[in-house]
Amino acid sequence: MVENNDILTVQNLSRHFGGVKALDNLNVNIYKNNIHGIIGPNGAGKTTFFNVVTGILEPTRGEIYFRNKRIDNLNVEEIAKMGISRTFQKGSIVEDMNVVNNVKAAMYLYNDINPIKDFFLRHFSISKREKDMREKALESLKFVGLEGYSNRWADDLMWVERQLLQLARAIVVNPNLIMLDEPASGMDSKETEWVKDIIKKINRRGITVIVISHDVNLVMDLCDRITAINFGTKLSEGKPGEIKNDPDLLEAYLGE
Amino acid sequence: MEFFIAQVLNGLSLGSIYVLLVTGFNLMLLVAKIIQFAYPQFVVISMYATWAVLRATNNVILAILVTIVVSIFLNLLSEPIFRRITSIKGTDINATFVASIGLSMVLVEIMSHSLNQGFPISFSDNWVGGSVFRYGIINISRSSIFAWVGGIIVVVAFFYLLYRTMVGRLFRAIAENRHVAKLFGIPIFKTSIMSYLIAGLLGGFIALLLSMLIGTASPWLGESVALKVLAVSIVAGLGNLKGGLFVGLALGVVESVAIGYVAGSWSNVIAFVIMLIVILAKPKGLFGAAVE
Amino acid sequence: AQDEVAVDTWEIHFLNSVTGPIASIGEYMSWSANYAAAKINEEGGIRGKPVEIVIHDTGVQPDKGIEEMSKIVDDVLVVMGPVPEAVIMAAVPLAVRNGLFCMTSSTSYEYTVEYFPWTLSWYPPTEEKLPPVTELWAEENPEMEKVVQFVEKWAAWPGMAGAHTIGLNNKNVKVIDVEVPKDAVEFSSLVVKALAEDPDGFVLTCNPDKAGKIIKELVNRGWEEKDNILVFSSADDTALYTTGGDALNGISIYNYIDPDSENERWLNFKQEYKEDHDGKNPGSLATNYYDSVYMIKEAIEEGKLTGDPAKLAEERIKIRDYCRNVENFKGIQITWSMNEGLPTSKPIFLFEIIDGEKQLIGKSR
Amino acid sequence: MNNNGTTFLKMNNVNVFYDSIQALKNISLEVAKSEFVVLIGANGAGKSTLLKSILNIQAPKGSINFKGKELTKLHTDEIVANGISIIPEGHLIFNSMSVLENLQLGTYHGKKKEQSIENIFGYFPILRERKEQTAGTLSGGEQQMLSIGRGLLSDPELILVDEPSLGLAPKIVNDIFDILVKLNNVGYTILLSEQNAKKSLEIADRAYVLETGNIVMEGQADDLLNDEEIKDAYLGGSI
Amino acid sequence: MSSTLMYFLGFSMTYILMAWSIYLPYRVKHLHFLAVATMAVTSYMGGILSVNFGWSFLPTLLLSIVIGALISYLISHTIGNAPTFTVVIVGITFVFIIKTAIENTDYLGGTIGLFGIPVLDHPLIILFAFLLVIGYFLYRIDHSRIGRAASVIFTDENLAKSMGIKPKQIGMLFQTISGGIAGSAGVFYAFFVGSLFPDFFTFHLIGTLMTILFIGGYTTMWGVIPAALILRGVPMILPSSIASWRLLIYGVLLVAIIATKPKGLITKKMLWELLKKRSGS
Ligand SMILES: Nc1ncnc2c1ncn2[C@@H]1O[C@H](COP(=O)(O)OP(=O)(O)OP(=O)(O)O)[C@@H](O)[C@H]1O
Ligand SMILES: Nc1ncnc2c1ncn2[C@@H]1O[C@H](COP(=O)(O)OP(=O)(O)OP(=O)(O)O)[C@@H](O)[C@H]1O
Ligand SMILES: [Mg+2]
Ligand SMILES: [Mg+2]
Repeated sequence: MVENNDILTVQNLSRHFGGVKALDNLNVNIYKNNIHGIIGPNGAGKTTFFNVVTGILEPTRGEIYFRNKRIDNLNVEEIAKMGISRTFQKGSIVEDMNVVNNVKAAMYLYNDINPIKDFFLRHFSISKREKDMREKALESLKFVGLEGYSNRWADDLMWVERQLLQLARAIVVNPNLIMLDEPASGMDSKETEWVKDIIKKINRRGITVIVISHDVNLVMDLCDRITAINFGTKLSEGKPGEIKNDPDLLEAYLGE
Repeated sequence: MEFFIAQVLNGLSLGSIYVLLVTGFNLMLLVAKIIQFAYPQFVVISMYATWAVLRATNNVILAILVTIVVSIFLNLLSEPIFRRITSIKGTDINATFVASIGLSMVLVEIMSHSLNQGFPISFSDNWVGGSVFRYGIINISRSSIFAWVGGIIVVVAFFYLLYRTMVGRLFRAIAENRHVAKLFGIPIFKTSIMSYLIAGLLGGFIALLLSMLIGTASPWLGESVALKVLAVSIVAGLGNLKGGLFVGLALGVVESVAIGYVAGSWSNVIAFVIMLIVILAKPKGLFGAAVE
Repeated sequence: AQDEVAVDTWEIHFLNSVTGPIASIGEYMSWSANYAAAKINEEGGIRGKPVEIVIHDTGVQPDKGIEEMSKIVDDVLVVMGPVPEAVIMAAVPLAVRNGLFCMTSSTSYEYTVEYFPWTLSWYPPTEEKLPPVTELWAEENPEMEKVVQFVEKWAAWPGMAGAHTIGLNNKNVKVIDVEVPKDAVEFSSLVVKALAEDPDGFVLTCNPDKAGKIIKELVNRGWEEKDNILVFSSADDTALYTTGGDALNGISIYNYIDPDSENERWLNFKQEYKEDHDGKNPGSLATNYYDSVYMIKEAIEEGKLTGDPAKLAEERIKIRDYCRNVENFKGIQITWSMNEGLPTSKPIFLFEIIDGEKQLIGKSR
Repeated sequence: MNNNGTTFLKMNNVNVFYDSIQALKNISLEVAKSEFVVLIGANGAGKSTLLKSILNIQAPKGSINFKGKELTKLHTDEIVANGISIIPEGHLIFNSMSVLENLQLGTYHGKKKEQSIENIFGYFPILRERKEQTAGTLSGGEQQMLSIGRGLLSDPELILVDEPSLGLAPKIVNDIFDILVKLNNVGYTILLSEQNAKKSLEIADRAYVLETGNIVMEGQADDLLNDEEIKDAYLGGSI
Repeated sequence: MSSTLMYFLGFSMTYILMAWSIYLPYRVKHLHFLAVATMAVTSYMGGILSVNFGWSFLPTLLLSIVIGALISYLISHTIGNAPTFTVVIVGITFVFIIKTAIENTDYLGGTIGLFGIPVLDHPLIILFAFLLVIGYFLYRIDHSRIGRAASVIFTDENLAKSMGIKPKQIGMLFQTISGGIAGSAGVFYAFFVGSLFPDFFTFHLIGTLMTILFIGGYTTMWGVIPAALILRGVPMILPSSIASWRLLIYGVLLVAIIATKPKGLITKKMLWELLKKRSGS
């Protein structure tokens, strides 16, 4: 049992796919209320790291603690329930729904009660609770700058809008930890700035953020600490200033 | 013991019917990503063609040619329908399933109204061929041997075609994602036509083998096996050619042996319960699905 | 005047199964009805007006039967059909509730008795009529001690199989049933199962094309005593002859049609039927709807019915009462009478198939 | 402009619609043989649409001429066979096929076949290691490499490249830009669409700037790099 | 009311009910043909209870809902989150089992069928009222967090899980409700038609229900309503002279609709746009 100030502690984490060691004895500590960057070349294992932490993939070996509770043996839903929310690299949204319902869908655990009870009880509190959820959803859409979009059908959204929608969905549940997989990919510099601001705002709410990005500027500007990984293991870790000068990293990642 | 062996051999004959049909069915999944529930009907209509030519001319070569041409023609006729369905964004593979149910209905109606006044057809004994080996109640017919050999050849040949040749890759590429295939510069229309053409060729071949193996055909023949063909494909793993071979034969054997020991109508139940257990243990099919 | 005909044509509606697994039987039943109508029209129609058969297809689906019945139940004078049993069970109650008489003739007594007097039966009860035939067959082949009966569990067939067994048991012949699955396409395992019982003969109570294939398989596996194979009546269909082919030579089959009837109507009927059906003989149920149409004609003429919608209920009853107690009705083959919906005397004939033609070997009552 | 007289690619008054939305408005653009041209513009400006219209994936109205042939009348596969290939946005590959099979499909229109697959492995060694892996399970970046590799295999004369840097680590981005320059040097003509304006202007010969479906500026890359307006709008804070 | 109209409406409503029991689990990609087997069970149960034990309609209905739901609930433990085609095989297996069991049970009428079930006096009113109740129930599900969760599962199961949604739980819930609806549909069928036949509850019915679902549109519960009306209505207006070509016409219609609108006649987006326009203007 680990007792410390980390929100997330990862010890000796490995995940293999056949011969491919996507994660190999990875050790990472994420501090509370930090914005933590994960960088690394393509195929380094960053997305796999997210998948294992959130329970989508089972680790081959290793331990994961979230707020000092062991979670590597829990399944995805239980982990989500503990207050970890995330976005996906491939822009997963529900296309057959409008935007605001996409956000409401993410509030599945909001005011969690047994679904059957929920169904019957809802008859007496329909309007209030639904209104409540809608308000929250609209608020978080506004938060990411999609206020005009609530009534659009989701399959009409462009890539950037999808990315923002994912963000809105991730924050609406008031998580303790948000994991963002390339939140600014495919965005131009203005939009990237916008995403940066959103992430900072999220962090100011007291939510810890882990962000994967290839945009070095974004990571350096934004993050309190950064972990660079390569071949599934940690290459270096530290404050942006420190990591900037790490020769290994420069070689592997920036090619300089 | 003799009884058991006889039933196993019978089962292998029955199983080769399933193998042949499931190979055609899987081919459609692999080359076009459709659930082609009407494929057995195409085969049956082609059998009618064989019969008609044999009856009119007694010319074997001509019968074979016409059968294959009819089968190709039918498959090509269905191509625009399925191409249309699959090219619309966000459609479900189940939509092709439903469309092919509709197609199957149309074909059965045409057969039952227009071909031989709805009566079954029957192939002459010298086409069907007698037995090559008999010992007590054990019997192996010439047509079973044709079907076993044909079944294996078909599976191997199509496996090779699909996984080892450029044409096969093109087929699978289009089946997986038309949009990307277009970006790759793959001639969608030409390739799609070609894949249905090959499926038609296979269908003709199957029709010839079945005409020998079953010796008769009726408008209902396709319907009575279509569900099992679907089940075999699912249990083997959708689109898995090798799996189809083994599970098809296994189903035939299970049914035959089951018929040997329980009342006929329960043999279906036994076969399906076994398949049910298998699929629950291995939800992606015994041999793994080749199509998502 | 009061009983002037109020219609331009007499439409006789026929709920038939012209698609689906028994479509080929449905076809010749439709053919017979249309043939009868054509004859009647040649002879001047019914009360001077032509008659027209309107076919409704129900397949073998009960719900389709109800739906088709619901379309006509408010308006028509009488209805022929429905067929087969499942559709009868589903659709006849609707007709009964609305006071409409159904001539559901393809089937046996068991399915119509429930609805007497709103329907009639063309044959006496199965358990009365079939055992004597199998007894006759057993007498013809006295060496048989044990037979295997292939039974397909569909509609009336299990009941008929039971009746066959009663007859054979009466003659001390043991019967072992082998069930034929409805969706079977290949019969070697069934035949092996049957042969493993080491029987002296076979009874086939199943779909005609399956019966043909089973016989072929038996012959392929070396069965030689052909007259020890008996095929039941409903299988006397083109399908049997198609799939059985030469293998049928020598087997026994029973049927309700008198091959030796010298009735001119029958001879014409048979000839025209053959012309339209590639030279095949009419099947065992072919005559019923010919007779139905004529019986309706007689009922209309005797009762001076008008077809006037205003008198519908009353005229429906008149048809019903005429048909169910008709006396000395001149059928296409024989003349017979009905008593409360049941025929009083109708024989069954036992044949041997020789060169694809039936040769009479006996007759039972 | 290193225009050697013959037109290579010439778009004249091209309009493209998505149903009722007009995504490109009266686009006229020229690319000479062996030229490296870049399209820059914000998200949704129409860069991808422009590239797609050349391949007739999104049907264009107007005229697009390639080496004397009118492309608007040809099907996509014929256009590819004529020597244009696209490396699409968002690593579009066949997810259920292996890496090798994806590459083999790329050689469909090409002539050199296996030999050039070896070349691709030379550019992207990781792909060799992942040769038998199902392409859908590659990491995002690996998929993009695969996509580029595959695009080169059809032996194109003109390569349309749509945002190759999307989702790639800086090192790989550099590598890819190097590869593009190399390809250009050996004679391939390149039309690149890119968000990363600075980097692409640095390596390109010429550039077009797109804004809401219009070409608002064109010129030598160096000139644009120093243009104040461009600096403001596209080179922004980013290095 | 003419008999034609009455039976048209009655059948349409019964089929809508049946199609809904297939629709709901399809919200999470389950083609739950077990519902068809369930209908067979409860319709026969209803028939036996009323013919042999004199039960009246209402208690039979209630019991059937419970039994139907129970069957599906028990089996949903194994297939609550199974892939589409696994669920298909399970359904088909049970269809075969139930059909074979009925055919071999003389008490249930065997292959001949069970008949003489007292039909309802006012079937349309009762059916309509029941449809309203079920319709409201489904509408509530669709517009609740469970409905939204289902849409997420349909799109991407991993996405759903990472939102805390338990696909298996939702799958089980939907399958159970589907079983309940199927249970009621069986009883309605029995008490509307008055006779039962084992062959009815087989692939033919599966095909019909799939057709209704896909022609109508599987993304919304409303699709099955026009689809059932069309499929029952077209043969009604066809003249008898082409009656024997009915199935052909039906098949052509099916192919034509799927080929032009593979998501069905009515989609969620379409309804939503319609509503938006109305409320917008
Ligand atoms: N399901 C899988 N099967 C086999 N290999 C896998 C699977 N998923 C990931 N991999 C491999 O694991 C490695 C790590 O992949 P991952 O997606 O985590 O990389 P990443 O760091 O997110 O890269 P990128 O920045 O390109 O997205 C890759 O080499 C990938 O090919
Ligand atoms: N499939 C589509 N349906 C409708 N409109 C579309 C579609 N694709 C693009 N558009 C519209 O066309 C315009 C141009 O889009 P395009 O994808 O060409 O932009 P882009 O410059 O490539 O942007 P990005 O940097 O995001 O790739 C956009 O405004 C978009 O709204
Ligand atoms: Mg990644
Ligand atoms: Mg773009």
